[in-house]
Amino acid sequence: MILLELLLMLLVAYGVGFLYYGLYRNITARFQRRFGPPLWQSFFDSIKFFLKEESTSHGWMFYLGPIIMMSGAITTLFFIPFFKETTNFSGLSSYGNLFVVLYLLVLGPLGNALGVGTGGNPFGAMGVTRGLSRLFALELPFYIAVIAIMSLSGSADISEIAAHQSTMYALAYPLLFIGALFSFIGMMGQSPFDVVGAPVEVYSGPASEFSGKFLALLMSQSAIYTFAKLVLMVNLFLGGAQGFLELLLKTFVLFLFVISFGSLYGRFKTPQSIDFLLKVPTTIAVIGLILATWS
Amino acid sequence: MSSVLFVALPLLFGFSTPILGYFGKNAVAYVSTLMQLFLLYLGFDLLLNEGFSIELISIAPPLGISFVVTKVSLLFVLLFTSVMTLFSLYYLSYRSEKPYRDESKFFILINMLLAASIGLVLSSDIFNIYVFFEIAGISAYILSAYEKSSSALEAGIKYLITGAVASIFLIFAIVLIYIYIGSLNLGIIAQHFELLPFQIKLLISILLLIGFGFKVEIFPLNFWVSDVYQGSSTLVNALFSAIVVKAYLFVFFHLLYLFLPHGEFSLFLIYLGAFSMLAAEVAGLRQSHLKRLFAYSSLGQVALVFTAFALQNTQAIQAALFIVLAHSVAKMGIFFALALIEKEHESMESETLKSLNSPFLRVILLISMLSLLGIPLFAGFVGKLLVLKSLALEGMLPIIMMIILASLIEAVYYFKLAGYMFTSDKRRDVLKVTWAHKTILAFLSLLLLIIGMAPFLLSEYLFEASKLMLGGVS
Amino acid sequence: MSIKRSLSTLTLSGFTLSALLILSFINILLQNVATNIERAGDGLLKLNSSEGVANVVTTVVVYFRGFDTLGEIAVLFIASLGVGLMLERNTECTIKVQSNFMLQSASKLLFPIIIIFGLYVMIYGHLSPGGGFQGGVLVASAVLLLLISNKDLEVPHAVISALETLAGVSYVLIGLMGLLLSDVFLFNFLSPNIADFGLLLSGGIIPIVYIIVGIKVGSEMGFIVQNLLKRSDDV
Amino acid sequence: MFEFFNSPEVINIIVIIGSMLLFFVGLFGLLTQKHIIKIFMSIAIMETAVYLFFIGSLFKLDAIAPIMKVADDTSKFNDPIPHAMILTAIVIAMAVFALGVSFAIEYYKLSGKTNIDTMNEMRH
Amino acid sequence: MMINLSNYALGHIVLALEMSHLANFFAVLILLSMGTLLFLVKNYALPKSFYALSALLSTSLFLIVYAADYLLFFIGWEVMSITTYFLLSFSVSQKTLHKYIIFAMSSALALFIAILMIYSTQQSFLYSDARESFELMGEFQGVFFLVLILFAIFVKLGVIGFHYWLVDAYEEAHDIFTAFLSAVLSKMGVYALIILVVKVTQPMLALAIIGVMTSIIATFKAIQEDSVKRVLAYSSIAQLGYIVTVLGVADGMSGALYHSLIHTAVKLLLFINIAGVIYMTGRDKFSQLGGLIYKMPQSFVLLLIGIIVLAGMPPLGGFSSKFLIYSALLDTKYLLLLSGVMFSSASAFLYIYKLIYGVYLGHPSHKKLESAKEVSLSFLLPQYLLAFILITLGTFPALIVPYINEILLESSLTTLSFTHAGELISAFAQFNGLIVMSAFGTIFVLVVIFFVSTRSKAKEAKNRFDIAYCGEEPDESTHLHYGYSMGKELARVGILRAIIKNSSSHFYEYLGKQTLSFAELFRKIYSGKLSVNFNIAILFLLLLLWGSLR
Repeated sequence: MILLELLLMLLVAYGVGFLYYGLYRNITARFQRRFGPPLWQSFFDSIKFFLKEESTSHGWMFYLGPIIMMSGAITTLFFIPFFKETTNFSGLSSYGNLFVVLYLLVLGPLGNALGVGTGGNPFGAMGVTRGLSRLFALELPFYIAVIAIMSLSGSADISEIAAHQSTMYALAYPLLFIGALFSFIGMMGQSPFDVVGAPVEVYSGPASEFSGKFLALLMSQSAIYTFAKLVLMVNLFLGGAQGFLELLLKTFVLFLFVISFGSLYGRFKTPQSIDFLLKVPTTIAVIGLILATWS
Repeated sequence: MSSVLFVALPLLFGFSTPILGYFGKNAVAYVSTLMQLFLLYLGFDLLLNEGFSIELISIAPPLGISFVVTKVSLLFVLLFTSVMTLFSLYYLSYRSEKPYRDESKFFILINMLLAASIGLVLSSDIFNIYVFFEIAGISAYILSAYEKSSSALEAGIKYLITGAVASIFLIFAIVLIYIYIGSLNLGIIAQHFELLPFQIKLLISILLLIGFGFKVEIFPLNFWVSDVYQGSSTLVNALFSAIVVKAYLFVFFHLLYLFLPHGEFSLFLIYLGAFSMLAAEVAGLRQSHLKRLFAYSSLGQVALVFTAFALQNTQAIQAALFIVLAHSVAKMGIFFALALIEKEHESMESETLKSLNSPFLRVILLISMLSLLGIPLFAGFVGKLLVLKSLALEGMLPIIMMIILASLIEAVYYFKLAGYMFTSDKRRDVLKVTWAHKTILAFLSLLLLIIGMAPFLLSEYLFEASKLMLGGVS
Repeated sequence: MSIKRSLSTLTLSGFTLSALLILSFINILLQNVATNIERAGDGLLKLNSSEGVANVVTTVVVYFRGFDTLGEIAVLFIASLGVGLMLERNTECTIKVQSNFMLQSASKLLFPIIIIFGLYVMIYGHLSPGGGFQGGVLVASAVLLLLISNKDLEVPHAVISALETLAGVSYVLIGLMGLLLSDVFLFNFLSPNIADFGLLLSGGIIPIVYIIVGIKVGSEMGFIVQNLLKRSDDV
Repeated sequence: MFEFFNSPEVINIIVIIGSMLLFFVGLFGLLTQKHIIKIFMSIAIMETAVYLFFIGSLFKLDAIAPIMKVADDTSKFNDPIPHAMILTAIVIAMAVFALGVSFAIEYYKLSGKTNIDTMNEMRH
Repeated sequence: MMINLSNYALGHIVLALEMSHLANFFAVLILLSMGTLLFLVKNYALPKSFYALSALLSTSLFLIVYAADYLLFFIGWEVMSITTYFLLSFSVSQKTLHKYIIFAMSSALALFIAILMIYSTQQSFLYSDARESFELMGEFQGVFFLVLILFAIFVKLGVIGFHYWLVDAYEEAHDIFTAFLSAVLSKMGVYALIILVVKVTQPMLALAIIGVMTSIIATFKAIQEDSVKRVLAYSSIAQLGYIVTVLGVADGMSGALYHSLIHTAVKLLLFINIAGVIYMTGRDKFSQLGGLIYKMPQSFVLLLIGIIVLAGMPPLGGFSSKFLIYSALLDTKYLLLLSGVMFSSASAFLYIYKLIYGVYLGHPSHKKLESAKEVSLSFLLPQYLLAFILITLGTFPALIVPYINEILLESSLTTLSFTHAGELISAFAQFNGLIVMSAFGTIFVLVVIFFVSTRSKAKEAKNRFDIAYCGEEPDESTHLHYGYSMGKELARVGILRAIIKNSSSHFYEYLGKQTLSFAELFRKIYSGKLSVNFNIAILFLLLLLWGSLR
């Protein structure tokens, strides 16, 4: 039974993730006054890549990079419950907690970084460096906000946090939410914090040595991670969801906000983004934390 | 057996050296050593048989002079005799390679030094103490200038001038004592000292402090010490720090406990001691000449003993006695080893240690230095611990901190030396150490370890000794 | 070597310090005048008639406080040893003594007189003012006179050495004899007879020891004087 | 005319002030002089001052030198101990002085220096 | 079990040994380190004295651990410091050695003062009287006592500001001894902190703040380093910072103990691994290493396990201890501190990745590295053992909870609840290590199966130059060892520059210089002129006279 549920969760995440990706491409295209690709283009791309052969390999660790990333994405997904106040579609979340999820979110990228490193492409190393340099600054406001709400809810369990929100935390503690949102934009790989991927300048960034199935895996995990992160965010700040409709609505609103934000702003250089993240969102989050827990 | 022999025999030896000289070159050396061994036997004999006796000289005290043998004075007598015996044994092997010129005079001098130090400890007559003060002083001046180089002579002159000035203050104090109390016997003086007019009491105390202060190397009267150590020959330095200072220290505090049993000056002296230690160690920080460096370390250690004695309670005195023993043994080890190094390398700069190629000497130096530092497992630790413990019981935190700070500075320069010895790889040829030297040095180091690990072997005796010393039997 | 004779800081501070110190000494001493109390000396005076000789100072020096004297002899001995050690191979001389005829004649005349006077002071030290020290120094001064008047003269080292050895050893031996005979170091084992008080042969070991002291002092002083005066051979 | 000198108080004051003035001379010399021999002389002067002070302080106007016959009354004699002590002390001081002079001579020969402040063979 | 040594008392000193659970816990850490490091010994030609000193060091460590009174503890502490000095002297430069000993002696002597302060209130050195003695102290004395103790411990731990000696010593020490330094000697600081501070006083917020600052600053310092051992040294400091933090809050002991165990194991693993690399290649800088993955695959995997633990990622043991630390902080509502800890933890990824990337991944920096081979079993075996421990603790995180509970009970602290070995339950939350491990493991295997089954013939790269490189064709002469100094650009960020560029070394150098010039002054006084000296003496006499007459 649980296995079935997990499979369903995976399928939902996979589908919705690619749907959102398609939407993202379309919406950005509209922002830029052009027409984007068909909605499911990315999905078909990934299927196509799965069927292609990979051009070059650099040994077993090179294989393992994307595989670990994929596994990380799926594991993360399983530890995030979709709905509050029900055990349906809660996956394995009762065996873990928010800390586990926070770390699992990083596990995938780390595995990827290993694969990239093995590939020996200097541009890959460049991308990884950017990603890791930015990582801690990116996470900090998010961590502060998450810690605050954990403390407010008196639990580290995600579904309990979701259930604990009589008014959603985003409204009750807007500063925390704003702080976390900056991080979230970065975590979603959106401008202005998207220097890691930097698709134009650095030749697909970390992924430059991956092709064929590797690229397919990367795309799939990206879709799953996107959805997982959105669900997590909804659970933590937007009061969770009670049905698929509410979940899709809330995640889509969040997603829409993130991509519109991303389309509006230019990209920061790595030191700039670190500087910005450590100054503005962190300060906001710290103030939010102090206000929220001052009693 | 009589304790007067401790003084009479060395004097007899000294006076009769010309006769001994007829029996060949080595006769003086061997007779001297034999005599010291006999004195050692005598000391143990006294220790085992009575442990307490009053020896009359000419007529009975309080009118005449007498020697008082107690456990504590016997402790010092034994210490001096053993140090001197070891010194002679060491020198017997050393002299075959680099003897002092005019050796028989050297033997006279060290024996006179021994007699005077013992006399200082045993005598119960203050003018007699002055006489021994002078004998010890004058032998030390000559020993210090013995090598007749210009630096040795400079050391000798500085030593002599300071010694002479010290003796003026001492004789002034004695004169005042006789004028105002009318006796020279320590016991009688002690009885009447309380009753003196305040100003006179103060004047006498301060004159005694200044007079002995030069000799017990207390700040700010100790500026001559470093020059003397550096100028004198290395072996002789062992005697200076193991015997001479210790004798003066004992006498000074013996007098202090007798005259001022209620510790009127105690606090001041404690601060003085602690500050002396700090000043000495700070001055030692920038030294590169080994003998001078260890002179400062001697100053520091002596000041620590001074502080402990100044606390004027049995625990602290016991601690002081521990340090006295540990310091004497350690300094002997250090100067004996340095003498060998100096003979080989002909330099006493601390960089010399970098090229020292003798694991044995390195270990000996190391053990001695660690003991001086008060590292656990070595004898120095017991003393330092007990001192600090007594200070802690008195609640004297600032003093503890001064002493600890001084120890830290001491550690810095000792470990600089250790670093020189143990990290460099530019070595000379192996420095050969004869088995006799090895035995003596190993014995000294072993002694440090034994006292350090099993202080309870000595603690009881030392505790009784300190009780006697504080009680002021005379 | 020229020492600047200006009013330096050191002079000022030295003057101030010593003046202040002396003033405070004087202040204290004047405020606390010593009273007439019973002192150890009075006890010794009482004891003297049964154990001592006519000259009480001699009794004190040689007998009551004989141990101090032994120590003092030792100091003298060590000092002369030290002077000898320092100056023994003294070949270049800094003081050139040119003795003239007057000095030479006078010294020949005076030498026996001084010697005899010295010996007298030494031998009668226990009856009249004087004693071993004074006599010894007188003898040494006679030697000094001889030495400065005649540059070629040198008192043989062996003689001095023999004398001082003899004196020193016998002093300690007398002390040890007392220890042996009556368990007291330097005991007057030739128990003085009160009837002899004031005679030349009285006081047991006291005159003997004082003569020994005299010999010792004389020879040590002579040795020191000779060493300090020793001239180079080529003058 | 000078009868007032015969009172012990006056004598005492004279002894104290006089000997201390002598002490002052010696001390001043010790603190300010540089020549080795002058230093020795200063020390000798200080010692002499102390001896004078001692003898003078215990000097009794009406007493005589302690040379006695068998049954003399002991109270009429001066205290013999100061004499004996000073006798010993003088000889000791003389010995030290002689030794010091010999050191100084030898040092002068080796280094040509007589100024104690320039004695700095060992500045480390 | 308590062994009283008061028979051998000297004066009123009572000495005692005690086998408490806490002591046993740290003894196990010592034994673990010694046991694993012994495997390595035969690879190096070590002088005999090295073994003798190591034996002495171990003895002193056990003395520290099993002492039940401050005096024996102090003896152990000082013997440890001195023995360490001589063990360092085999390979360390004189400057570093001197730095070490100054700090070590300052630490030991500060401890000595503190011990004497404790003694002076109740005349007892025993631990059992310590709390009471501390309460009897005056306020000023109490604060002073704590400052001294903390100084002593911080020096040993290398808390930022007191780490001046540590990094150089770690870098230059013999590879085996570096491992021992990091794995055990720093734990003695933790033990001292527990025994001397935590058990004596109330939880101290200041301690927690210092811990957080330490971990953050040390992490950024580590990121800037090029030498592998220096990175690990700073990493040690940062990890100990977590322990200090958690010991500063109530109920933090469990996390501290757990993390001590994990840190000991992981640092042993990492240092042994790096020792193997250095042994094989003779190089210890990221800029000189790289591309060793297929030359030393087993080492690579072991290091991978090590860094995952170091990063504190699930499903390995590192997460279990981090989880306890986070929970303790969350439970006591030190939220900003927790943010700091997590921030430092996240920043650590940068150097953690560099550890594996700079050594094993990318391209070799030099031709010589191409001939490197896998290290011998003596290096691998202990690593496998440690990796096994770490994986086990990740899968069954509550395996050691019963033992930790014993220790907590002994100190009368609240214990952790325990259901089964797979589930670690803290005061705030719980997680099931078994499930996390099996979920990740299963998914991983499934993805691999899926990937392998759909895999068509993949073309293996001809050689390592077969990469996309801006249209150029790289060859031997092309510099491809990229990114080994990643994180350097952080210095451009204004806020971080303050952390990275400032150093306590300036302060200590200034202090040293000032001390030396002060010493110079005294040296001059002591070789002053005789007449000046007499002036001083007479002045002293005068002051004394007037001072007492007044």
